[in-house]
Amino acid sequence: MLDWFWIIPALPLAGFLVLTLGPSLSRATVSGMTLATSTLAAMLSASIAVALLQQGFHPVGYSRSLWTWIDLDGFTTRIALYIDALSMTMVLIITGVGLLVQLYATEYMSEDDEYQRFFAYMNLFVGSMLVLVLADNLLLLFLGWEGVGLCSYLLIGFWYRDLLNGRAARKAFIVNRIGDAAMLVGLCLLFTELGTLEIQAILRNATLQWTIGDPLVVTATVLLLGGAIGKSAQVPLHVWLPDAMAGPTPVSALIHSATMVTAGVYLIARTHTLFALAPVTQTAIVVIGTTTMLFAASSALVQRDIKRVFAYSTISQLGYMFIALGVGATGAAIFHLFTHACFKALLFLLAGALMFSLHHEKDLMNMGGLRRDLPLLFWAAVIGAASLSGLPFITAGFFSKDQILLQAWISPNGGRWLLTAGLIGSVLTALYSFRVVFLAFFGEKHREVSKSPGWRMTLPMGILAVLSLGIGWLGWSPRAEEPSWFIRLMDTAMPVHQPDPITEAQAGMVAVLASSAALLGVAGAYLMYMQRPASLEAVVKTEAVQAIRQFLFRGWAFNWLYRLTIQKPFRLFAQAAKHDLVERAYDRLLVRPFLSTAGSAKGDIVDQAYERLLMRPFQWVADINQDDVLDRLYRGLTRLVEQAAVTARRLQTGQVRWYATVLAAGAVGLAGLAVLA
Amino acid sequence: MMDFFFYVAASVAISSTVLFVIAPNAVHALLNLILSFLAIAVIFLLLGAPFAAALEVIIYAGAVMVLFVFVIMMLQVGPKSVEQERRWIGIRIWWVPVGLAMLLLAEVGTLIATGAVTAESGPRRVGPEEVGLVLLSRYLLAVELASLLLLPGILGAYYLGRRRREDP
Amino acid sequence: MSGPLVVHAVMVAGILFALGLTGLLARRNLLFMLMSVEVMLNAAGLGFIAAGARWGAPDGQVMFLFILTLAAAEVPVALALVLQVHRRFHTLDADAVTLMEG
Amino acid sequence: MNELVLIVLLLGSLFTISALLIWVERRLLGHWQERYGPNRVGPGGILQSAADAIKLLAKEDWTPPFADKPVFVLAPAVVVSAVLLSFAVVPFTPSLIVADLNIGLLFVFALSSLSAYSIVLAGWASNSKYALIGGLRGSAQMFSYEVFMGLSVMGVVMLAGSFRLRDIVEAQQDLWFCIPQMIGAGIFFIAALAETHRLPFDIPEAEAELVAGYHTEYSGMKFGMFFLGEYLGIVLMSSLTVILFLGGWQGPWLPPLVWFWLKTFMVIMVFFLIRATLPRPRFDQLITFGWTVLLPASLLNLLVTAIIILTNGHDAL
Repeated sequence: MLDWFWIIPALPLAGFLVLTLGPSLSRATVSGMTLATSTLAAMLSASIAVALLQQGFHPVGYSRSLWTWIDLDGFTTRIALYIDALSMTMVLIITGVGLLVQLYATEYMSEDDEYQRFFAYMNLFVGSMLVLVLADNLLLLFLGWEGVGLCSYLLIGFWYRDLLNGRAARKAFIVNRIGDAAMLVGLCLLFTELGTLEIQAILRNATLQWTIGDPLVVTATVLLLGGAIGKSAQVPLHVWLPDAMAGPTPVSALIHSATMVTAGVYLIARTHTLFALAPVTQTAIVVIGTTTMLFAASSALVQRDIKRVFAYSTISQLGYMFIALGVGATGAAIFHLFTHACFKALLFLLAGALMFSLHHEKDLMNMGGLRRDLPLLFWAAVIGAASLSGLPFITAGFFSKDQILLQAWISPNGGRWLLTAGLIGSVLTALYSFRVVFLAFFGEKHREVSKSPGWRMTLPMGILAVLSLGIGWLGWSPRAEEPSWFIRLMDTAMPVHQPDPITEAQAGMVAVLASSAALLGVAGAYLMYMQRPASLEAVVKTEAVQAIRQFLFRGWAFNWLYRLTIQKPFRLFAQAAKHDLVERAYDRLLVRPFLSTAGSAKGDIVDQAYERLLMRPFQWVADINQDDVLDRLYRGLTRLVEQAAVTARRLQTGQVRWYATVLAAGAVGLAGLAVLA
Repeated sequence: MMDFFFYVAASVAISSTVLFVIAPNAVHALLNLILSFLAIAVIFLLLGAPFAAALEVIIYAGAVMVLFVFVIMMLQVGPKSVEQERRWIGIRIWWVPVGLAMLLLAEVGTLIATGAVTAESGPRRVGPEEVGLVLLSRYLLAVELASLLLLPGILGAYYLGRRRREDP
Repeated sequence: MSGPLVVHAVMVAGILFALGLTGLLARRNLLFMLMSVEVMLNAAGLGFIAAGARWGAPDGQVMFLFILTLAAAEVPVALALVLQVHRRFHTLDADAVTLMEG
Repeated sequence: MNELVLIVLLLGSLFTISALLIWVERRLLGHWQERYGPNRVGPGGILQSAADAIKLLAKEDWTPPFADKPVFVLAPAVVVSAVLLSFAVVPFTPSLIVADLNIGLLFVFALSSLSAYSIVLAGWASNSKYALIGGLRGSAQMFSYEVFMGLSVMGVVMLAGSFRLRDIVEAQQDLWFCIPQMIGAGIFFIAALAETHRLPFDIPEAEAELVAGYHTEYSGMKFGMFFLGEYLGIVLMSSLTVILFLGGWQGPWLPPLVWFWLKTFMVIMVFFLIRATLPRPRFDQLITFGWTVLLPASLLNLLVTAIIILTNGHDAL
């Protein structure tokens, strides 16, 4: 049974090939085939998970080599898959959520002209993502990594006829490239230092070869982290995710919340041993995670587009996972990833269903009062929001977030301040998630419901809702000193982690704090969006609050910041090279002020007096010693400046022959140096 | 005998390249260039590289240059462009390039004169079999990269070359 | 006299390269510039072949093959660009094809 | 010295054969199209070609004043010399071969790629519209079909393990390559038609639309050279087909040279038959057919051949 796990990624990839290379098929065939392969993949992964559980997870996992990919002197890479508790969890999430979202999409996309293309991309995505998580070596992982990046690009820009969607897709692609370039350099570094790209061998060799805090391991982990923050949309490379909502909603549910964006978390968890060797990087992860979590949660508070709320929420929840990774609680991070995949997919599917029912309406302010018309969606929203904000005991989000907060507190890398930040984030999370519920389902009705979703859309939501409530108990342990079942399972895949001892009192305190933070947030949301007391309205209307609101709405103005720090200076340089900066500065600062004062004070007495008493004698003196040394010095100086300006301008003429000449001269000069030396 | 052919081929190559550099007529320049490539192919043959010689003729002289002819025929017909070319290649324009080239030649000459380039025996023949074996073993990665380069070459040429609707 | 043949081949390569460089820098017509690049590539190939012949190693010819591939990939793209330039600017003057005012 | 004699004999017989071929083709076309061919000069009109040659030689050798003179003169010379040079590596019998190069096949391709220039240059140098269009078409056509031609014979090269034409013939001792390399042979033949721009692929000179295409402005012996080049090209392509796919000189009882020419004439007859039967496609149809059908087919052929050779060893086929 275990030997067959390579079929899991092969199924969607085969589906992709048939859908792309095959003839154009009817909608029923396309959806039937996609659902068949996804169901098969999901069933296969479930049965393999059961088989693995029965055998007990081997500490080093099971690997299976399919064939040799590249075989060169000293560089051999196999297409090999590796499965352990960590990748099994990811596979279950991908195939499970993937199946539900594809079922949902068969109805959601049913009126789209390019049905087949959509499902071809979706299949390719699922296949690539499975390759990513099952890869035995970092090169294959990188292949999957780029594959999911490509699919993300293709699917964000799926409705490419709208220019904005194309732009959003390009933005996602380019921002991800920045991170990926860093990651690629990191892979090269790891290969040159450790001589292999196989993950398990890297982890083994690294502990043998490097001590804690070795600059090389710090560099390597920072580079890997670069890739991770690009894919997982962490500050400062998060700007692509809110715009990525331009894609169809099932895509947002599957790719931009449940699976692809968690690839960064997976990567760090997978190479956790390396990160354990680099405490500096771990601190950096904590800082990045905390910043991202708070920033995104606050931005989510004021968004009007329902999908953007959830996008920022995803960024924020990923921030939680990064915090957990940073404090070394990898198991907690993966557990939150697991629960988050369920409830965030549910919320996105809900958003899609709302848009489906309301003529593609995305603006929360135009919704309202839908509780009666769409009771199913209402309950789905309540469950999703409750799980997202971590309402105590009944929701999955509570257990996973509680774990993270606890670890953040007791870990040497964290502390009280981290716990506080996490709790603030918790309050904000509850606030924005119930804001959505209250705005969309209560209050006045703004729009009529045009159609309600069918069973293919509601069934996946129902299953996800049940999961959002149920799976939390996997991470619950009756006694605080002992890790829960899920964490123990994860520890088989990542045996290096030594959890810090936890006392019953600490655990209880965090549970109480987390529950009250969530409840506080819900209460706040009720107060602000249901009651709407007059005093609050008045406060909101003040300019300062509006400015903050605007600031948050723009996502802390990161786009503006990038324009300011990257685009603008570049343009300025270009401008400066065009119209000589020095000259203009002189013009502005000296010549113009002087001219204006001179113009206004022309011909008055003072002027005449000056002319008589100062200028004429001076002129007389000047006439006498015209062209003396000083004069020449000054003239030489002006000429020097002039020449420098002219030379500097020549460097950027846009004339290719000039560039070629400079290039050739440089090359000849270098060659000359080599010859002489 | 071999030396004699070598010097003939070398002088043909150099003189036809000179003619190419100074020719005002694009097609004449191109013909000179093809002649130069053929002469270089002969040099390859004399240096014991028959495979490279055949490829030089097939790919360079046969395919790459045909593309050039094609484009020249599409763009530059008539004596007007020749006139313009004459105006562009006045005496003044040559100083810097020739100076740089001379400097480069001086460097090569220095290298040869100081004995950095030596050969105690003549050229040794290397047949296509050996080239193939090395190409597909030691340079396999480079071959893959080259194939990766060719694909964007095709796509790029197709994308750039097609006539778009908004074009005049 | 058979020894220096390889050395002379290197000299020829050097001269051809210098000629190509001259053409590249001196000609204003984009087509001529591209053809000069081809001359330079060829000269480099000749250098490789000569070196390979001197050592009796196939690596020289392998490098020449890569140069060939490079040229085959570069020329169509470059020529397509030339066509586009001609469509947009109605000239092949390399000096005219600039939007900068430097 | 022996080789010199061989070269002279070869040149003489090639010119004679091409001249005869012109007569044969016209007679056959007449026969197939139910009309008389040339039947006035000599018995059955056999001396028609000689008469034509005298006529061409006696005509004024006129160069249009608007033409680019050196290129105009060069163009017809290129095609004839390229084709004639190619015959140097053709093995008529195991011993009757001018130069037994180990890159023989590549040599032929190199020269045939050069012969493309004659059309392009003729079209350009004539400095007239029809000639230019003919030249552009010709260059695109020959350039494209060169690719498929080269790819289609690589299967043969793989099976024989050599570029030397004599080795290729000898490798067909037991089985002609037209059986295992069926697809390759088909593509090669189509490409050969396009390379010699014979009907139905005579698009560069399509008389219905382009007057006479690239040689519109040519007359006298310069035109004669194009004409001769075309027929020499047919002979060359037919003998290559025979060498690569039909076992060359091999055959029972008869001497090798006879077998070689017998097979070659059979292939030439197919050339003529195709001319008599098929209509001319449009230019874009020709190019699209090449790049979308022939290219994938030849690549696939190559791939399958390589896989079979790799799995079964060299003697599998």
